[in-house]
Amino acid sequence: MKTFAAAALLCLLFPVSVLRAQSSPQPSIPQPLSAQAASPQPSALSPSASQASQSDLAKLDQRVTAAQSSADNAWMLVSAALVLMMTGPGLALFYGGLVRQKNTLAIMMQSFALMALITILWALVGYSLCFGEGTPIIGGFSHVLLRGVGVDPNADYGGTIPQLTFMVYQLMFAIITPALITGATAERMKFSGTVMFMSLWFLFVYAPLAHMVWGKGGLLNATLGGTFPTLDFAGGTVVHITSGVSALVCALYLGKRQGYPKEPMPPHSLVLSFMGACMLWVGWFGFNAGSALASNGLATSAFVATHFAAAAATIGWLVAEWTTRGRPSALGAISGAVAGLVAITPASGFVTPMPALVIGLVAGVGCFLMVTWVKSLFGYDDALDAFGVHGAGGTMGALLTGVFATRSVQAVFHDAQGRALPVGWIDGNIGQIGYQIVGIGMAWAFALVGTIVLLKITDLVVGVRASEEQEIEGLDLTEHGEEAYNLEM
Amino acid sequence: MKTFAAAALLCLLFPVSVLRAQSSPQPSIPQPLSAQAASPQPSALSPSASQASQSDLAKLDQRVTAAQSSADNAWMLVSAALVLMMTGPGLALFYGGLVRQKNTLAIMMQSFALMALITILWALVGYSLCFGEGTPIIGGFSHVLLRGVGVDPNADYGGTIPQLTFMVYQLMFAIITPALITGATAERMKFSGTVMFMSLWFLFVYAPLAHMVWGKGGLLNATLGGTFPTLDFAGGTVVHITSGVSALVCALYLGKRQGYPKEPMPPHSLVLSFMGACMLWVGWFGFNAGSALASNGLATSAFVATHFAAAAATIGWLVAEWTTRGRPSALGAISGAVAGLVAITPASGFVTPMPALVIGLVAGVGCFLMVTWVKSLFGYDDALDAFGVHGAGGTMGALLTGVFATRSVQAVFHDAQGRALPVGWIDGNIGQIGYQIVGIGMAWAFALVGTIVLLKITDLVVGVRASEEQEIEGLDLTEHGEEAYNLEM
Amino acid sequence: MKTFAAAALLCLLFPVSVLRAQSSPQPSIPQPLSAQAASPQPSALSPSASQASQSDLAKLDQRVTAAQSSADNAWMLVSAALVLMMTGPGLALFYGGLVRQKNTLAIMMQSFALMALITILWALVGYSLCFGEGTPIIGGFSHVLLRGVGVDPNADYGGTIPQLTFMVYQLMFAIITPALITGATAERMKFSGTVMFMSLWFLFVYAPLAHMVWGKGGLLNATLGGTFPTLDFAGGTVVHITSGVSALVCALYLGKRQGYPKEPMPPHSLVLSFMGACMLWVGWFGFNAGSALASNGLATSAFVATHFAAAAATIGWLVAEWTTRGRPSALGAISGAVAGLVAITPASGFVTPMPALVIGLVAGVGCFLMVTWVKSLFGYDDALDAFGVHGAGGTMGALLTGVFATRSVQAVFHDAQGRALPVGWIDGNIGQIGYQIVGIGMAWAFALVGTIVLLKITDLVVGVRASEEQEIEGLDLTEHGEEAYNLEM
Amino acid sequence: MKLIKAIVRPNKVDDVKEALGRVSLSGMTVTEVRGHGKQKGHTAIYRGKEYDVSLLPKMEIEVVVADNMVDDAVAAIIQAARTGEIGDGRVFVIPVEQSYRIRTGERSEL
Amino acid sequence: MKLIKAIVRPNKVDDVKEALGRVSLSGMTVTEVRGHGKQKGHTAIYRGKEYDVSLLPKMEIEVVVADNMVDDAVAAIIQAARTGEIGDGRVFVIPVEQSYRIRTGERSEL
Amino acid sequence: MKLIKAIVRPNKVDDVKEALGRVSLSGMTVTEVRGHGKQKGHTAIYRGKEYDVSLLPKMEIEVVVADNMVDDAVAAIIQAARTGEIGDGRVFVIPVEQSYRIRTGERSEL
Ligand SMILES: Nc1ncnc2c1ncn2[C@@H]1O[C@H](COP(=O)(O)OP(=O)(O)O)[C@@H](O)[C@H]1O
Ligand SMILES: Nc1ncnc2c1ncn2[C@@H]1O[C@H](COP(=O)(O)OP(=O)(O)O)[C@@H](O)[C@H]1O
Ligand SMILES: Nc1ncnc2c1ncn2[C@@H]1O[C@H](COP(=O)(O)OP(=O)(O)O)[C@@H](O)[C@H]1O
Repeated sequence: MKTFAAAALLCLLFPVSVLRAQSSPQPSIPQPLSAQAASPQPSALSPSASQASQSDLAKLDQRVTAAQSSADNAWMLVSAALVLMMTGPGLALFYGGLVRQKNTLAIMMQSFALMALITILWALVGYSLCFGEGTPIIGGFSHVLLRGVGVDPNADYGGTIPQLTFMVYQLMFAIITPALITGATAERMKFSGTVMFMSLWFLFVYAPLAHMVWGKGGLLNATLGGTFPTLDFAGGTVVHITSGVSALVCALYLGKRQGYPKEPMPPHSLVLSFMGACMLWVGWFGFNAGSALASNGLATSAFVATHFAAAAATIGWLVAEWTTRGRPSALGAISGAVAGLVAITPASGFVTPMPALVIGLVAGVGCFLMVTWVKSLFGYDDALDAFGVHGAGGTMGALLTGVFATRSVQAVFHDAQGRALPVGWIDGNIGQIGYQIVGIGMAWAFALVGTIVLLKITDLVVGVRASEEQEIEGLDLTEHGEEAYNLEM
Repeated sequence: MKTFAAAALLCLLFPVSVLRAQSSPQPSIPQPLSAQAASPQPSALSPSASQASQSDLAKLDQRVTAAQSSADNAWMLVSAALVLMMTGPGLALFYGGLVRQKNTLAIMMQSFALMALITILWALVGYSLCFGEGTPIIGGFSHVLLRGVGVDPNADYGGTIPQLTFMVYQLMFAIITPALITGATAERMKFSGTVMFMSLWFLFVYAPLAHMVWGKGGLLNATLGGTFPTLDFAGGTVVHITSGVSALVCALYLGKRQGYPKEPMPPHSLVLSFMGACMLWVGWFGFNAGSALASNGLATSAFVATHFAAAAATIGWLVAEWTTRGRPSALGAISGAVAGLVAITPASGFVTPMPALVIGLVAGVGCFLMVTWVKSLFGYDDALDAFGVHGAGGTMGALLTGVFATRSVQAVFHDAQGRALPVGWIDGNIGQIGYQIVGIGMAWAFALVGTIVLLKITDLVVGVRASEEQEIEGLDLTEHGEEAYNLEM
Repeated sequence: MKTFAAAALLCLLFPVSVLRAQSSPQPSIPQPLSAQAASPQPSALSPSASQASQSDLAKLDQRVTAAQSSADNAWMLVSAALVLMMTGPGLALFYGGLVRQKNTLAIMMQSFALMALITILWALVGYSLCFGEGTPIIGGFSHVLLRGVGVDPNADYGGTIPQLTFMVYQLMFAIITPALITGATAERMKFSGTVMFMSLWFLFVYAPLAHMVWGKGGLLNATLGGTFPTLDFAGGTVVHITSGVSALVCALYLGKRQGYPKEPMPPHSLVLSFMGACMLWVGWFGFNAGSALASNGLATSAFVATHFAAAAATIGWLVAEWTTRGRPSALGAISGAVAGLVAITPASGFVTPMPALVIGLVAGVGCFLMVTWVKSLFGYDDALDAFGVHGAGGTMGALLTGVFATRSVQAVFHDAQGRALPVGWIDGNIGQIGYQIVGIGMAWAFALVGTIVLLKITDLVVGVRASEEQEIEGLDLTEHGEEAYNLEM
Repeated sequence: MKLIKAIVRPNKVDDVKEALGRVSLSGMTVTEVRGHGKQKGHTAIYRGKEYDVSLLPKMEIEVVVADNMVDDAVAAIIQAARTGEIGDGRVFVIPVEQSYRIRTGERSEL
Repeated sequence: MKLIKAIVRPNKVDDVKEALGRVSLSGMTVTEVRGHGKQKGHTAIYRGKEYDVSLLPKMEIEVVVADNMVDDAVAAIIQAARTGEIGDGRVFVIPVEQSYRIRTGERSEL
Repeated sequence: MKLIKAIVRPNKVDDVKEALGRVSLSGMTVTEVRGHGKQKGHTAIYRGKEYDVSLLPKMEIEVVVADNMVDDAVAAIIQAARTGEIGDGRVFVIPVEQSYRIRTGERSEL
């Protein structure tokens, strides 16, 4: 707790020192932002001439650029909001409903605290580590304190939208990723331990992975000069494999909850989980279709693939459940949907609608097997199945992206003459599967090693596991001094 | 259940057969989608010439088209997401809160399963049946498996947005329509029966109606060459009358719930219903304003009409309740809002703000009477008032559309010289009322006959009504093996 | 109740009288709205000429204007929907969870009723009073019944979007402002009293303040010719100070709840409050970034500032709580977030990201002190801390706007040569602090005096405080004849 | 004086209340409980993990009556709560030594 | 030994707990119940359908005490729970034959 | 016949149910309660206002058994519910004078 307080103090102090840098007009915002489009602009035309002059055209051209930017910016701001909604309330409710009543606020609080914490870290150094210029493994410090991040577009990252938009959109991804891990540590990890571990994990696992896959010159980047071009449209490896695999490590490190698996630990409110799942589905349109970074046909295509995969995975899980257990359940339906959404994430900007259905079906059935069969086989206590859904689903999706990606949706590779080359196996490029495996392997390795090391450090400094008594009384009361419901009055 | 398993198997198998068709670049997506706007585009200007050339202008023109498309696409993607949100979590919560606790997950599950099921059917044949070329009654098979549905716009359906966007937007309507019916069958219909009935209903009632009203050459289409030009901007007849009337038939066919009306069956959580109603209200902006298929003034106008009608209907219901029952209730407020939203749906793109208030008021008071007075007069058990709100409200709205539609909002009809002709009664075209009645009659007829036949078939094949014991124990446990809340631990 | 019934009757009657005015094509909507962009438009080019003519360019220019408008309109419609979502379900849930179970529906119902009620008042006279031409204190009646409010932009208020869009967007602000006050009157104010008081308050406190700050020629307007240029981007004074200060007055006037502060009155469901807070956070992007009235860089900048302040305030409150109380709570986290969102509201369109963090931190710690320390010092019963968060946070934010506003974000002031002048203190204009104080003072004064007078009137006419018995039994049952949960069946 | 403790199906509470009213007994206290007996329970499955839901929802009705009212009260309850199916519940009669009305503070004979 | 069963208003639980503490009784078990008696109920209306809400929220406090403590305990409860309005509730005293403390497993005299 | 009223920790209900089953007792009624005793409570703080959460969640198990089963039942409960930590709960034995099975309407000896 001391450590946290110190970190917090730092937060309280830092801005004073950076205000000066910020207070004078930033070089990256040479024009007042409002100049762009807020008021009706004079026509570009010189009314007298009957022949259009080049300068008239130039003015018009600028206005077109502004209109295109406004259109894309509208979609990206909405997408950013949708992705934030995925964490809070989406994921918080989804997880909150799955735990026992006495730990409801504790798990929801973790998602919420990460919304705040990662935002601060992102502003300080996170964005720079992910998208600043750097090595193939990690970005540099060029954008520390968001230096140079203004309303001008950055051609590498969404050339039609303000870089600030890109920055805040990517932040939302950085928030949800660690929040996913809390599904594995639920009901027994200390809040102080969670805060410290997640901060470290964000800096040392998420940031490198994000840079490698999406950063210019990143080792695994497919379009901006990586050595091993891995396809990951919206975060199958960066978000889901890293969080899912780390979740598994956390579950193993922390050990089982008191009484697991003997005692029944049914979800305290599937209604909450249901709401959360619906919001995840809706929010995921921002996550995947937003990853087009523009409001174009690619965004639509990703939107459709996302929806189709979620639907097919729901059906897949339900049929598997109905067949093997005799009854299809609401928890099965929502779990299936999330599995499908996870699996389509890396593929969403590369595949046509029908393959999206296939990816969804595979993920639905596959994650059902992971959660019901593999988990009980190995006996680890991944409380809310963060690994079973995100780790497994993310891995399936990353592989299937290599199978189904096609240049008809996005021409990722070109030959010397600029002609589109085949992208995935079905498109004629079987070698892509190899790159996908490299990407998957890298994500697994980083997550495994990073999580063990950082958990150990956290354990030594503030401790990770709540006391037995806390676990029995519930973390809501003992860690946060609250109860989720006080219905008796 | 066997039937369902077979259908599911089909789902599992079909994609294999269609992958080949999808794997090669689709003719409808000749350009990679991403080419459209993702990266900053070079200026259209040849820098040397001082006179603007025609080819410069042509390039600029293309960019303007792209910007317009991006703008409209941004709004339409958001609208699609909003309409999905109406079903899940919106409607699921609204209905989920109104049932007794023991049936909460069962009813929510039905909405969720329809999100998945209808999506699959839509991809396979549904879109084609609704919007493929065909007869005046039903579309054909030209778009089966979404053949020919790519990022190029279809001039008939949203000429500025990718056809894929239109496809997925319309899908969301197809999802919510059968979901509305579950309000009448709540607490006593088997899940297998629901799945089978809704699949059939979607194919044989919804698809023809959607084609007739919105499809090119559809019998009732007002702008694309129908014989009886019925005005239905966002689905008063297609969505609300069909679902509401079918709901009534279902309620009558299934019979009353055990103990109805003697036993008290109060809503188990009006908090859930409240949340759901709010999400319906917000989502309805996507439903109605999105039906402009563009981000233009018409969208705004529909947005305003929608909001105003919801507000007025809330007031209408509350005043009626306050006057006749002595107290205004939260359930009354949210029921009123939904009634207003239903009634304005067909009118939203044709009326100015003040008439929208009138339509809302009428619907608020009218549906209050339906639900409190007419229902208890006839004694049918429309459990959650799907008919009382959607059937009745939809019918009122469709009629009032004929009264208040005006060319100042949308010039639907033109004379030979292209001058706008009057649209509704108040605009000078009393005859429109007649067409509205034709449309209403057609929707009622289709819904009545179709539902009886399909229910009968479903009943013979898998059965529709849950057993007495299931009903007493609750469908959550007996049909899905779950409980909504497990608070005691 | 009689009074309300009369008012309601009025609502029922008025539209008949205004239909005629509306039924003929409005002068403000000379073109059918749909003409703007719904269908693919013919290219602007005359294909034969090789030189681009001025008229070609003019056509293109119009299309660019349309595209820009569509882009901005897309964002503004979404923003309007988001701001409505802030009230319902956002605020309703936030407040609904904080009260005791027996008053849950009553408080949620107040938010919902205001969604309906204010909409009607807005259509009748409210919009006109706020944004119609008038005196420096209040607008006139030029837009009564929305006369002249059509799809054409109003150059003063969002020059690129239909005035109808601006109208409905602003309406959403008018809805949430009185709804905020209900946090102070919770659990003891009569519904009829609430309805009457809020109607009056909207007309006599909100409307003048909105006009003074945002209306053309308003006394405090910074960009459209006010005498005392107060900076308030999205409503720190207009929304939060007015509602927060009025809330304090209401709390004092009504007196304490029965048993306060001796009896424990813990929040009945922090899960609901948590959901509500998340929706407030997400919705606030529409509130603040939407206040750019366009989808430009300024919108992005406000979006980022909003998110950053919420995050920093969450951390601020949590650290304060952790330090002084030993445990950080979920209620603390969400309260902090709301405090940060409140404080950044006036500043969001004027400050860069780092100062936004500072404003958030200050508000988080400041409001924590208000709510835990100042409140118990003075002993008033501001049930849900409407004053402690909105009044105090709004005041801090308005002041800090004067400190951190910078022309690099928005060039509000210009010299004769059109060069941007410094805006806030840090930018070199210490005098702005003075104007901010004037604005704050005016808002406090209006709210204080207005609320006392209107409360007194309401008290005399229908009464404001529920009876002792009602309070004990709960307002849900006694005022609305309902219970929030009926779980036992 | 006796305390009659009846465990009945949740949907029978209203009927029992009415039946007691008919024998002029209006005071009663009702509690949500879960019961286990001969009635078979259900199996719930959450992500493959099975749980026995063998404690089924019941309502417990407590009525304190004068000794001479016991038989009438028991008969009324049984008649109103019976469906004839397994799971109908039990009635227990327990001795009560004293009874007070809080409002008046006096020892009452009901 | 006696079981004292007190049905009180929900907002009186804390007061009763304190009052019992003052006579050195700290063990107790509390249950949410709904009660019906002289106090008039309410009518709830959901979409026009009326429901009688005549079972009002109460709390049942159970305290097992040694015989010689019964009078003190009852007096303490009555004093703390009384408002004088209809609906204050009842106190019943029921004989207890044996009492065990689970932790130690031994039969206790409290 | 006796009513055995056992107040146990919430997570011990299943164990107690099993233990009673082993001595051939299957009928029982379970209620969610909150208990106060030696076990120390918690403090909850909502926006700076402190609340004593000294009533901790417990489960009350009621079993009516024939006189000769009382000792076995009590022993089974105690063994199954004991953790040895403060807060394990109590078992009370209360006399029952009559017992009826609603389904058959007849007075039963269990
Ligand atoms: N021995 C008992 N002690 C306490 N409660 C009992 C006992 N036996 C039955 N019950 C209660 O009675 C309910 C009905 O009992 P059950 O055996 O299922 O049906 P029936 O009484 O119709 O045979 C149970 O759910 C339980 O609550
Ligand atoms: N005969 C009874 N048996 C069990 N509980 C009773 C009985 N009479 C009253 N109660 C309980 O006492 C509560 C208060 O009783 P009521 O008659 O309303 O008020 P008062 O006791 O002040 O006259 C009731 O709600 C009920 O829970
Ligand atoms: N005198 C009593 N009357 C009724 N219930 C009691 C009494 N004493 C204890 N209890 C119940 O037993 C529970 C456990 O008691 P406690 O003193 O905390 O632990 P232990 O019995 O292990 O010493 C309490 O929470 C309460 O529900």
